[in-house]
Amino acid sequence: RLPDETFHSYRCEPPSLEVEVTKDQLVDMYQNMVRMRRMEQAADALYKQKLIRGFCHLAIGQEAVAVGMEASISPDDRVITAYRCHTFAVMRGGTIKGVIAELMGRVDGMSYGKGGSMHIFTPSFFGGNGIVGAQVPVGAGVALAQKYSKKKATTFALYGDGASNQGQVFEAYNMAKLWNLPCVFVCENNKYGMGTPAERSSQNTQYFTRGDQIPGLQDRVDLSLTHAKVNAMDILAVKQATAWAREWTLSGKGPLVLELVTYRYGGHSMSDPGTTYRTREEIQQVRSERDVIAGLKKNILEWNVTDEDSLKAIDKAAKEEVDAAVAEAKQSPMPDLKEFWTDIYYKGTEPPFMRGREKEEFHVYSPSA
Amino acid sequence: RLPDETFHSYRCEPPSLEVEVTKDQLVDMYQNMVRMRRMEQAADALYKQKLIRGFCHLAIGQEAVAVGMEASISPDDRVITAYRCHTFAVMRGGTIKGVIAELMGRVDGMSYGKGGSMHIFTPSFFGGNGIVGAQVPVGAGVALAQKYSKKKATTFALYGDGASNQGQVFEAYNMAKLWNLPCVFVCENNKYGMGTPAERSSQNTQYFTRGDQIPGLQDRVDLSLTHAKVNAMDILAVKQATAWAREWTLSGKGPLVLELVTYRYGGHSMSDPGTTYRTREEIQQVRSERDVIAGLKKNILEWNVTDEDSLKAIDKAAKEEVDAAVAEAKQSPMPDLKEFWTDIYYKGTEPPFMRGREKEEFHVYSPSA
Amino acid sequence: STMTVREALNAAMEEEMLRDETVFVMGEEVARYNGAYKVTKGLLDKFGEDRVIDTPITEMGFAGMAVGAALAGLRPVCEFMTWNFAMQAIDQIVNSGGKTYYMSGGNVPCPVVFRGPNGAAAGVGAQHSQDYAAWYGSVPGLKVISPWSAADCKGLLKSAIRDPNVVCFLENELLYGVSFPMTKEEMSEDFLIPIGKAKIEKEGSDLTVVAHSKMVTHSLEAAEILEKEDGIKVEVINLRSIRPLDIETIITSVKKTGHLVTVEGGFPAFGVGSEIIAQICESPAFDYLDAPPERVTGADVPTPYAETLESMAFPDTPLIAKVLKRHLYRQ
Amino acid sequence: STMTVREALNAAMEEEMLRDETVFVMGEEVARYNGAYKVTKGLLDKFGEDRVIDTPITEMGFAGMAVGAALAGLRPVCEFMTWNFAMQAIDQIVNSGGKTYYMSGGNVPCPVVFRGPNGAAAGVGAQHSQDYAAWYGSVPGLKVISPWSAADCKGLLKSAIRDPNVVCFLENELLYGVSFPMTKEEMSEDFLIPIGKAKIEKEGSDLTVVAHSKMVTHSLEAAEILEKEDGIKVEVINLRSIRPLDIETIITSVKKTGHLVTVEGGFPAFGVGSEIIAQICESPAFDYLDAPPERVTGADVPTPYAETLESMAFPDTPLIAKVLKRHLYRQ
Ligand SMILES: Cc1ncc(C[n+]2csc(CCOP(=O)(O)OP(=O)(O)O)c2C)c(N)n1
Ligand SMILES: Cc1ncc(C[n+]2csc(CCOP(=O)(O)OP(=O)(O)O)c2C)c(N)n1
Ligand SMILES: [Mg+2]
Ligand SMILES: [Mg+2]
Repeated sequence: RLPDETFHSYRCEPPSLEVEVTKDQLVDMYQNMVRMRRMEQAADALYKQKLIRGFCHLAIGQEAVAVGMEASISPDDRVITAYRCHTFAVMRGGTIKGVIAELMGRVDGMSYGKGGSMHIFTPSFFGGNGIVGAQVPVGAGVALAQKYSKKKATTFALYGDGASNQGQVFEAYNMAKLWNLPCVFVCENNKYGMGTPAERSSQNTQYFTRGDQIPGLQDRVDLSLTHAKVNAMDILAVKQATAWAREWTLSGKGPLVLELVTYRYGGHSMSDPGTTYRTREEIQQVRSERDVIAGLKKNILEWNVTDEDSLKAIDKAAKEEVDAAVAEAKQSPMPDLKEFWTDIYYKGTEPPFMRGREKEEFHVYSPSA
Repeated sequence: RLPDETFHSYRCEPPSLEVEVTKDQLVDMYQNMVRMRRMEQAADALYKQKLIRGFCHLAIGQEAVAVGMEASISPDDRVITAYRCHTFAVMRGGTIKGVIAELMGRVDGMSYGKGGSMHIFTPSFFGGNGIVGAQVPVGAGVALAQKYSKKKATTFALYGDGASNQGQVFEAYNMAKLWNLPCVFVCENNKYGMGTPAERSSQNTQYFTRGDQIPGLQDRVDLSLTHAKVNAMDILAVKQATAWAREWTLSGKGPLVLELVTYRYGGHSMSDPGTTYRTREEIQQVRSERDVIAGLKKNILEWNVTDEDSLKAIDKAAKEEVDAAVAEAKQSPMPDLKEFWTDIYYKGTEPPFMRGREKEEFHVYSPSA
Repeated sequence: STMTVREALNAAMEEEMLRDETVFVMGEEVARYNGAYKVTKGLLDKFGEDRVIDTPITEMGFAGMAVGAALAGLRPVCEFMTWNFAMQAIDQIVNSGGKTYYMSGGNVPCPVVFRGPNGAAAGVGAQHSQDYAAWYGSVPGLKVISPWSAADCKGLLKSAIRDPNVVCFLENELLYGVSFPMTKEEMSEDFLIPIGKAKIEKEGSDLTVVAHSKMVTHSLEAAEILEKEDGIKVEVINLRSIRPLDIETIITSVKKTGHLVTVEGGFPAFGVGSEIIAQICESPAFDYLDAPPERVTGADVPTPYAETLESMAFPDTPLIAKVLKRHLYRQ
Repeated sequence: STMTVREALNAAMEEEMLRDETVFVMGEEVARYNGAYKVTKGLLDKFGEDRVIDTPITEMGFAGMAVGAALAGLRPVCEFMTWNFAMQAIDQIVNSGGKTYYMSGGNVPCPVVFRGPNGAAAGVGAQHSQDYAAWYGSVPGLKVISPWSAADCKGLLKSAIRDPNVVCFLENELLYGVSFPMTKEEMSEDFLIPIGKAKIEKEGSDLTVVAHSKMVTHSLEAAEILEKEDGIKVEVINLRSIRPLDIETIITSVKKTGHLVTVEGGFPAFGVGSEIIAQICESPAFDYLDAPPERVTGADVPTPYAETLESMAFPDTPLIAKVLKRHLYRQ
């Protein structure tokens, strides 16, 4: 049973606080969160070794979102998010090696090294968009396709507290509601958009209420330091809210706004220390009192799901898995230079040739079937 | 005293229903509405005579908005709207001749014939924007300038029911509220955006409630045909709401959303017959039962402000004024071809020359001081 | 038989919607109103509300949704009332649409068509008259079509809808009502024009004119004038596609004629003509030039409203004829 | 003394804010965070929250507000975190900003500066690497600046802020940290560079290279190589301004050298080089050309992430040197 204050709802009845979950599922979620954290930590290290370049946005602290959602959705459902996309890419069918290799720009990367950190896709996950807010109407369009094709499935379109102010988010809300699309708009509220705290970017920080006629649900974690109550960022709440939202949209009731309150421990990206606009104490307090992994671990042990040793074994296995993935990814070569010219246009529909940097640098496509 | 149902409010107390208004003001408003209607009717006729070309959006039926607002604002206030801008241009310091001449592309036009129907400006009126929604953030920026300069003045940014869904409107709301700008967002709800009725474009047609944390006020005119109550589109309600909104923003309480329910009798523009998406009966009913001019006239006579003959004299004078303006506008020549090259850049800051359609067609600017 | 450009576009959409259930149309006023310019007339009646969707006036949002629907496997045809309004949506077209296939390493294609009138109409002022051919044409990952005749419109829109890439289809409002002859083959539902091939509308040996959209009409008229008045044989190339740009056809023609004049309705700077001239300079055709290539373009001026001024803003037949003559007499 | 580009930009803003109370800065993270790339560092402390304004991530909205504030008489300096994000705002820049002065018949000026990094940085992928010089450069009513050195940045940004038109100021992230020498005059608060004048960074008699932004660095390096290895004297022109385009300086140079190669980092098609070549073809300089002019550009490919591939996407010094040599040996 989830704590009483878990959900706050807007224009709808909140889901039940009774979560049905098997022991296996609990262990699974624990394992996946640990794997995801390890993966992101590995990326952090590789970045510092200059094996990853450019932008790199990590989700350390936010693991309950990707993992908890996955626990309640099916492969037919679709997910889309912004640049902070590694954990989703793995949960939606990718591999840790595929993500790490992508970050290092290697051919074994999920986008063959061409996309980089922000642009990773799977058949049920549409990335990976670097433009704040852009993925939200794109996600609503995926939901439109689901409805058009009469598929029993839902699209989850994620965006941040900062992105929530983008006009196109409201445009997507409006059309999704007008047309009753099976779209769950998921505001991943990690309290900051780059260096700007939510209150300075958003006239209304109750993000679940911003869909106007669209009902909303907040999976509330009170991070304010004045509150003593340790509610934790609870992955079970994410799982429950997701299941409820999926059911809601599948039953034809139209779109929802789901706000998942969370926290990122690191900087916005690798180039942001993340400590100029918030105190170290704030980060430390969340880490020590409300960490999603520690929270689930505590529950697992309290409920006697398994014992500490098994969890340690999981931790160790995750470390090994990630280490191995990193090692393999490092073996993977950078893309062959001929790949420079592929995938600009769909294979077989290219122009006769494409120009490089000067007139004698060009690529001729062999005529297609 | 306004009828009980006049105002509906959101997150605020509605203004008093007691309107203070002098006899002169009533007659003035009547006169201005009649002048504005005459002007728009003249434009209609000139368009049919092919003396006006391209887009031309008339506000016949909506006169209470520009005239009623003007009755409560000062020259220091700023107004901005979309392409349906003729009445505002006149009320904000322009002339009927200046508008008509602009529509005919003549040098006596308020934009010297270069802007056309959609682009007319005065020192206190920023147009006249042809891109749906664009004027709303621009208006919020004008309000920002007022606050920056510590001016005791307000900006009224108008937009339609169709435009209300534009993302940039929500972006402007958000910043206006965050920064407490003296901006009144005025949704001129004429029930249709081109051929689309409000319910088909907007998940929420209570436009005054769409500013989220921004309080709102609806000047409600129930146009639904099932309602027998003749509330009229009351210019006094517009006047009262505007005065209240101005006071609100000047007192530092931040932005407001004001919804003025109104109706256009003609098509969206001259190329739209305006009868394919609504019935002739609907138009006829508004015209006969809720016409803004007829409504004010009825009040003026009931309250013995003046007699029918004086009003007839006003009607006649308005007709004569507009006829004279049209005649004068017709005398005004088309712009001199050298004006083609002016006003691309601020005088004195032009490039050395600008190119026309081929290499021998260009204009050299004389070096400036 | 004949067809107007409007009818040809309408037929192309209807045929493709009949052929492929994943094709649908969305945009402002496309359904109940039958299109602001009636290009989608009758489609709602034929295909119903699920496949002909009226959108609110939210270009960024619905263009993004069209991209999303395409990523998810449908083939949206997204109408912009005019391409001027697509400036609000250009990030979705370029960044979410045009770049995803490459960024995904070829995992996620985006088969969407964006279409609507482009460039100047008549008397609509500066904000409603811009030509976006060069902007979209500059982006690898997009295909950009600027058709002229009814047959162009039918054959190319059908190809665009079947194309698995993001296609920007730039129509011209002033051509919508113009009738063109149509062959039996062109009338057929199997008629397709390959994207990326220019068409020689009039053969000639003395001078190559490359034009697109409405400027093909004026260029052909100017060519007639030169032929009648001076016996000069102008070859008129209808570019049809802005990206890919069929430089081969232009090179071959310039090698034959030794003269190149480009004609377009957009702003001159960084325009279609500039690119063609640059590519010709970089090609073997340069050595065949008997005079420096030059451009006829829209003026470098925001479009004025007044008719007298507006007429200075865009090329017309007499202006083109004048430039062509001057061009040759310089020899 | 020396200054980095970042410091020069910062100084320009500070000086203009001191000089004119109507100048203010707005954009994402410009105030408390001191700028995503620290270009606005210290301004909040010096000028306070009213004049250094952090905005939400709503480019269309805040660009529109900057336009509105400018129409109302202020002089906003609106930072885009990068110009890639300004695609969301391009309608406001072009239609509300760039066209209003003309449409109002000169009644309503719009003195606003939009600035931020443009073009490719390193390893940031396809959506974050586009160069918008040609797009904005095509629009009459805008002025478009693409500075190179610290002095360029200081003198031109100050001029841009004082200019009563809409100015798009295209910086380059990779140059922010680069130091340049500054003369005493350039350090002065009265130092202004007139908008629209190119600068000959290196005189030469054998070949004209026209470049802008970071490509000036590479072009100068390539010129050194040619001078050292082959005794070839390359004239390198730093374009500085994209609109107005200082074609006169280029014409004079080409008349002297007989050779023209343009160098830019943006996509090739409809780009800066294309326009320069077209204008040279239309100018008297054409007859002085001893070889066909040509372009060095970014590749016509969405920017790939992997370093190996990315290095094929943009010109560097060796590539430019190679092209320049080949260009001359063709003689
Ligand atoms: C349109 C646009 N503007 C600005 C940026 C730069 N930027 C990238 S992420 C970011 C902050 C987004 O914050 P939020 O939506 O809260 O997501 P979070 O990073 O916290 O997950 C900004 C400003 C961008 N990528 N796109
Ligand atoms: C961005 C944009 N999209 C589309 C159009 C075409 N258009 C002009 S007016 C209009 C309808 C606007 O309706 P509404 O906002 O209700 O204003 P009204 O005309 O009723 O005053 C449309 C679709 C435009 N000018 N700009
Ligand atoms: Mg955030
Ligand atoms: Mg309306």
